[in-house]
Amino acid sequence: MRQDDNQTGATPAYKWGMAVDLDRCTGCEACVVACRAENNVPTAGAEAAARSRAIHWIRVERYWDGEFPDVRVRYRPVFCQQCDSAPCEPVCPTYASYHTEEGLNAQVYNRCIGTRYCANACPYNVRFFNFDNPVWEKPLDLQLNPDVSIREVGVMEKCTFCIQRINEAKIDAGAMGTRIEDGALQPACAQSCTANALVFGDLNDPESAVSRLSRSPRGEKLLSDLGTAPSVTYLGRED
Amino acid sequence: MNHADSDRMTEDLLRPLSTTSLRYRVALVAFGLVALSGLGAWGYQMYFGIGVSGLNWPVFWGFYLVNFVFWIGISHAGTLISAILRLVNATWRGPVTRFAEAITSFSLVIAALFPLIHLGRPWLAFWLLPLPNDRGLWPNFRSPLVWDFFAISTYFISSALFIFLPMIPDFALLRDRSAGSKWRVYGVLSTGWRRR
Amino acid sequence: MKKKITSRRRGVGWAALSAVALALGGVAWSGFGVGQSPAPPQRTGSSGVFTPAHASVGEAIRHFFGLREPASQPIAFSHQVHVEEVGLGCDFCHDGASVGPAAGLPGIETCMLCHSGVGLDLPEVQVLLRHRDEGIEPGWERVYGWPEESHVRFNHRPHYIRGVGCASCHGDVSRMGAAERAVEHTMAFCVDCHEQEQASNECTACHY
Amino acid sequence: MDRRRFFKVTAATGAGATLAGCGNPENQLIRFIPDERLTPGLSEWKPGICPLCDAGCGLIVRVMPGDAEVIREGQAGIVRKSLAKKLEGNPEHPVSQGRLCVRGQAAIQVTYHPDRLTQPLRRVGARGSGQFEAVSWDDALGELLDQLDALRTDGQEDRLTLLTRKTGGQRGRLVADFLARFGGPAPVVFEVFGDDVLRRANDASFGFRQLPTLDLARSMHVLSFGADFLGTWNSPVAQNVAYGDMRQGRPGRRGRLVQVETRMSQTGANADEWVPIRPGTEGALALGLAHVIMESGARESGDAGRAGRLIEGWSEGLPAHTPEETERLTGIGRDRVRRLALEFAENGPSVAVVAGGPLAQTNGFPTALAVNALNALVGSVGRPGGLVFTPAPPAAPAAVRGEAMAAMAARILEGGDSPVRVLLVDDTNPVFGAPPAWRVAEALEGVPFIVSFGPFLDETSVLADLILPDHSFLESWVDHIPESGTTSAVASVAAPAMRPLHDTRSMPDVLLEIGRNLARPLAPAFPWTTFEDMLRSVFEVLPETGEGWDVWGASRERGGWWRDEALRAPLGTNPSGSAVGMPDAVFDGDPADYPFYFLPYASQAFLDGSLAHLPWLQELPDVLSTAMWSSWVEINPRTADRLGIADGDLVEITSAHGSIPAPAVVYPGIAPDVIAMPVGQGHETFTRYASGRGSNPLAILAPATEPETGVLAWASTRVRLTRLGGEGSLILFAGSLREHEEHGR
Repeated sequence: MRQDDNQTGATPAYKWGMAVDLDRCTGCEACVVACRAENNVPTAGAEAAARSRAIHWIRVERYWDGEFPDVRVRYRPVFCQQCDSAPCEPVCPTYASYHTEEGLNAQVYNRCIGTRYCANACPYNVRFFNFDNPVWEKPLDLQLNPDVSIREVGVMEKCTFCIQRINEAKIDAGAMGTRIEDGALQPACAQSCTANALVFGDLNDPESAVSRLSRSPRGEKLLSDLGTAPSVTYLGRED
Repeated sequence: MNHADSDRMTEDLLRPLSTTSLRYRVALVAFGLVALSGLGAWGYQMYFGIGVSGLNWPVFWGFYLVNFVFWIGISHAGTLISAILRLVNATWRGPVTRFAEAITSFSLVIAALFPLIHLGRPWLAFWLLPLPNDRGLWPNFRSPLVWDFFAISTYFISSALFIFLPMIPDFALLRDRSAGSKWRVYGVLSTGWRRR
Repeated sequence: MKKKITSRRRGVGWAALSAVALALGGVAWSGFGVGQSPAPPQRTGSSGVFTPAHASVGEAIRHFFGLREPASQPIAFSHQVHVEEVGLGCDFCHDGASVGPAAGLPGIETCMLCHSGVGLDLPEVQVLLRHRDEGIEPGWERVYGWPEESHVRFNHRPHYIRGVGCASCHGDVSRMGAAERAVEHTMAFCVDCHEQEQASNECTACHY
Repeated sequence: MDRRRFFKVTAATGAGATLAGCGNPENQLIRFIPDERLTPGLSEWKPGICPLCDAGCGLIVRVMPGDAEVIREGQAGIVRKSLAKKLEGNPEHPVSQGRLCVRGQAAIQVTYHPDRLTQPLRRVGARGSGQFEAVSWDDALGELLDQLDALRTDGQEDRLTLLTRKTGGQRGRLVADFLARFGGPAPVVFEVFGDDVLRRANDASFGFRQLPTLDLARSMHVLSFGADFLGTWNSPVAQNVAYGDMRQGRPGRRGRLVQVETRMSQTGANADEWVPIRPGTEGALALGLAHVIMESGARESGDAGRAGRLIEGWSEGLPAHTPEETERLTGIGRDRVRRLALEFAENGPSVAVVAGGPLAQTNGFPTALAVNALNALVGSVGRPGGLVFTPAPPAAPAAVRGEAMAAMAARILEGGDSPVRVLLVDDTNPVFGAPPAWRVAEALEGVPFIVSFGPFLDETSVLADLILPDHSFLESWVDHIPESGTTSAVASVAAPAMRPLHDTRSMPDVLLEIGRNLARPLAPAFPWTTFEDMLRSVFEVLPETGEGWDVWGASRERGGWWRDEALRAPLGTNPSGSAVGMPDAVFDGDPADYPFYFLPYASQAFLDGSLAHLPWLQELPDVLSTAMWSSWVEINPRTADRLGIADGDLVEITSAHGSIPAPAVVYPGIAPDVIAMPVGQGHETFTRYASGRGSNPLAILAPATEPETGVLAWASTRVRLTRLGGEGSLILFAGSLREHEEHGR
């Protein structure tokens, strides 16, 4: 009946991971706004965006290749890779950035004193700092998701794999005394992904969709030579 | 050189400590204002958020930490000078080392300010200290920032000793020539030093 | 002669320095003035903004040191009467606790389930009735809860499922009049209990 | 000091902070008793329909109790009510299949927009001054009724006109019926990126007057002529879902995408082969491919049936369209033409699709017919993996469309007594979208009485005398009948997900109320008092679909009624029209003065500009340029070098009909003689987020129209480019991004 037995045992019940099929991704960017809507990511506004203070927990990077007329583009959604040996974690003096037993790089907002060391250490540029106090022009604030806290000025934030959804699912599973079944739990980006390029799940379950995809020969880790051991696997395009 | 001469010399040396000129007061006020405006600016930054510092994504560190390193460098210079003079055993080093060690300690104090100013939420800086607390939370000793904290404090203590020890006889001299509250203060600082 | 010149030059130097200082100070202070810039232009159907920032320096300081006035309720409601004498269970009024994150403070509709008929002569109840006719909630003040900046996402449901009694976190409310903060919900309090019950002590169990 | 720091003290947290109180100002406001029974913190999912484009994706709306600031009897306070928090695709819905596009995700901001109109407004200042006064609904409706009654008494019912964007579903039917029963003409439909050319062509070729559904999931080879079907065109969500499966849904078998276009679109960026082509020659290429296929003997000319017989010289195998001739016209090498043709014929099932730029030419209609014939030739119509047509559910109203916007404007401008006395405007913005030569704003000036149902002040509704703001799609009964995107027959319906936030009213209900209260009631009178009644009456009689006898109840539960149907084969073999040739596209502007083809395109964030008011979409980095909060013009690197233009430089784009400034984006995926610009920015009046931001490319378009349908040929303008010097306001997300070599591989 305990929804969190898994976290006390020797081997955690879950190890969250994501697989991104670049052969499916069409650059539609549904994930970008879906994340914004789910996680109360503030809108920077034009001036702050011009000072490159816009916050996007997930972005779609595009890479031009070749010259007209033989020009190619490759899309790559980039978000926190939830590394197993994460550069952001050891540098944080207060453990605001730390590793959970389920393989997440947690960012504990209330513990963050704003040294911004983690963001400098992150090779993926997926950590964002609240340089200004976020504002929502009323009544836009009525849309804010009460399951996610609102980050104030001076704290770091980043993709959490929608931890609020994970915790909710664990509570439900705990009530049933069961495991979270594969596919029942999705972060906002994966749920919205129109071409089904983002697949989320439990890497400890060898039969989960994400585990199967992560074993694909097309699979590769982002900046793998840095040895950060990300929980996100990118499946390359097939052409 | 007879006793009277050396007395006059001492008088001359100690005069700045006994009398304060107008020029001194002006300087005090001027620099005081500089310091105040700095504090005001820091308060302003805390009030409106670190954003006013003009730092941006994706390079999050800037002027403050550069400044920190700069002042650390200055203090190292002080240590270097006094150390070298001691090593080569320069007989004339006395006044120079005093200056150098003063530079070391005071620029270190200034340097230590900047990591605080750099923080997004400086009022929580005390979380860098290993304070026992009922939540069982400690600083992350793997973090270079925590090393910084210990390194700086160690360096400060040692260099403070460096400048303090040689000053003890001078404090004694002052004690002997002063009275009242000054006498008490110099008395403590001279740690009961007696001239033979 | 020489002396004079140098001394004058020094004097000039001091003057310049103090000027610079004043200028700097001026800049720093003027900044606060800029802070009071006007609100975004009022358009049809829009008013002001929502922000997690503190309303005032005072509030920031109070939150920092955890200073908090005891809750004062609009009417002299007695838990003791309703629980001990009438025998209502906690989740008769706080019906959210068993199913969701928030237990909830009862709306006037809940009061009216009984008080449309019972205790009509009591002054407190008459206040309630007046409120109902005006279409206004009594406006209970929260006794517990955390400020946004604590980033605590507490959920009653898993504690309810695990059979954690209300009293273990809220004290014996059945003996109180208006609810008092019998238990200080410090992080230590939560962590200790999670420790004993072998529940998760991940930061992300509560902070996200 | 920018507005984001208007709020002073930065939040603090500390050792004891967990004990601190919740200092939110709401505590000071009084609380009203809620109208609904709510449990705090509990969320439920309700069905909905996305209103932002005609795809009509089925939604599920997450609804949770929250505290809203309201004003009751002039008293400010807060009330707890259930609020929509998040939109997702409805997993059961045949079109969205549980997914949602970037615009759909942002649709929720329509409801909570700070500049939404909160009550009826009456104009007090001069037209366009934007000065309005608040009026009660009774007064407002009374005013409108007076005007309509006046029309009646003068026997001038035909001088009531309604201007709208969407005509589908029961809502469209109600609008059309209202006008018909009142005695007015059919509604005037204005859409910038309308697809009437393709509809007309599909009708001629296959007998279906609707947009096609691409069965990508079962297709092996897709040949797209300028169709941005993964971005903005037709039914993007359904097409993306199918595309994903085309690539990776069939182990070992991966479909190919070949994109033929003048400027690399979001879709083109995904293509395995990207084929740049001279603007306006896509039809010639299609016929060239058909020629090769027939010549190779892979297919007989007869295989194309009716679609082929509409093309001049088809039965003779298109002798005029040799690969050499095709190369001369399109600029695509003859060998490549041959290869593309044979790949298309042999890697079946294959499908060709045409949309966007190619159909926005003066030869758009023949181009569409040519591609249709190409599809028919390889037998991809009505077959798995090909081009299929969504069946209509029972009780699907026929779309009623009146005269073209341009024609109406012209009639009004003829002078004298305006032929339109009362104009109702519903969810369309021609003042922003129409080319200047149509002089729409001027025409509207001539209309004595304009009523807008728009929930926002935009360039058109600001000219209105009376504004009756509509509910948002989350606050009202909504319905939709998808024209494409699925092989099932679908009729979507959804109840309000939340109570209205403001003092607004659902436009269909308003029409019904007016119909009741006219001095001389409508004949015949509507049998329903509310739109809900109308929807019930329609859905009750739909055939059961195994969801039990209560079809209405089941439909409300699931978010609609749907039923799988067999694929529909193309109809008839006798051409409805005479065979047409392939004329050259005519461009406005002398190549000497205006050396560049100008291609405005539907922006990923704003479509035709109707979404520029949503902050989330303003801050969305365009996927190819990474621009936010900006408008920009895309220029080939070589051209940019020649003109000495760098990223962000301010340039001026000048056509024979006007000029606009815009910052430049050096764009590798565009031909040297083409410049492209996204539509959407450049609003004068459209909420605090869009007003006065960027430039509107539509404002320099020539009034050229596609002759067959009379719709705007928005890709047929030539322009000239001049460097203004200085920086434009171009905000790039990638501008400050340290991109790693490893990323690009």
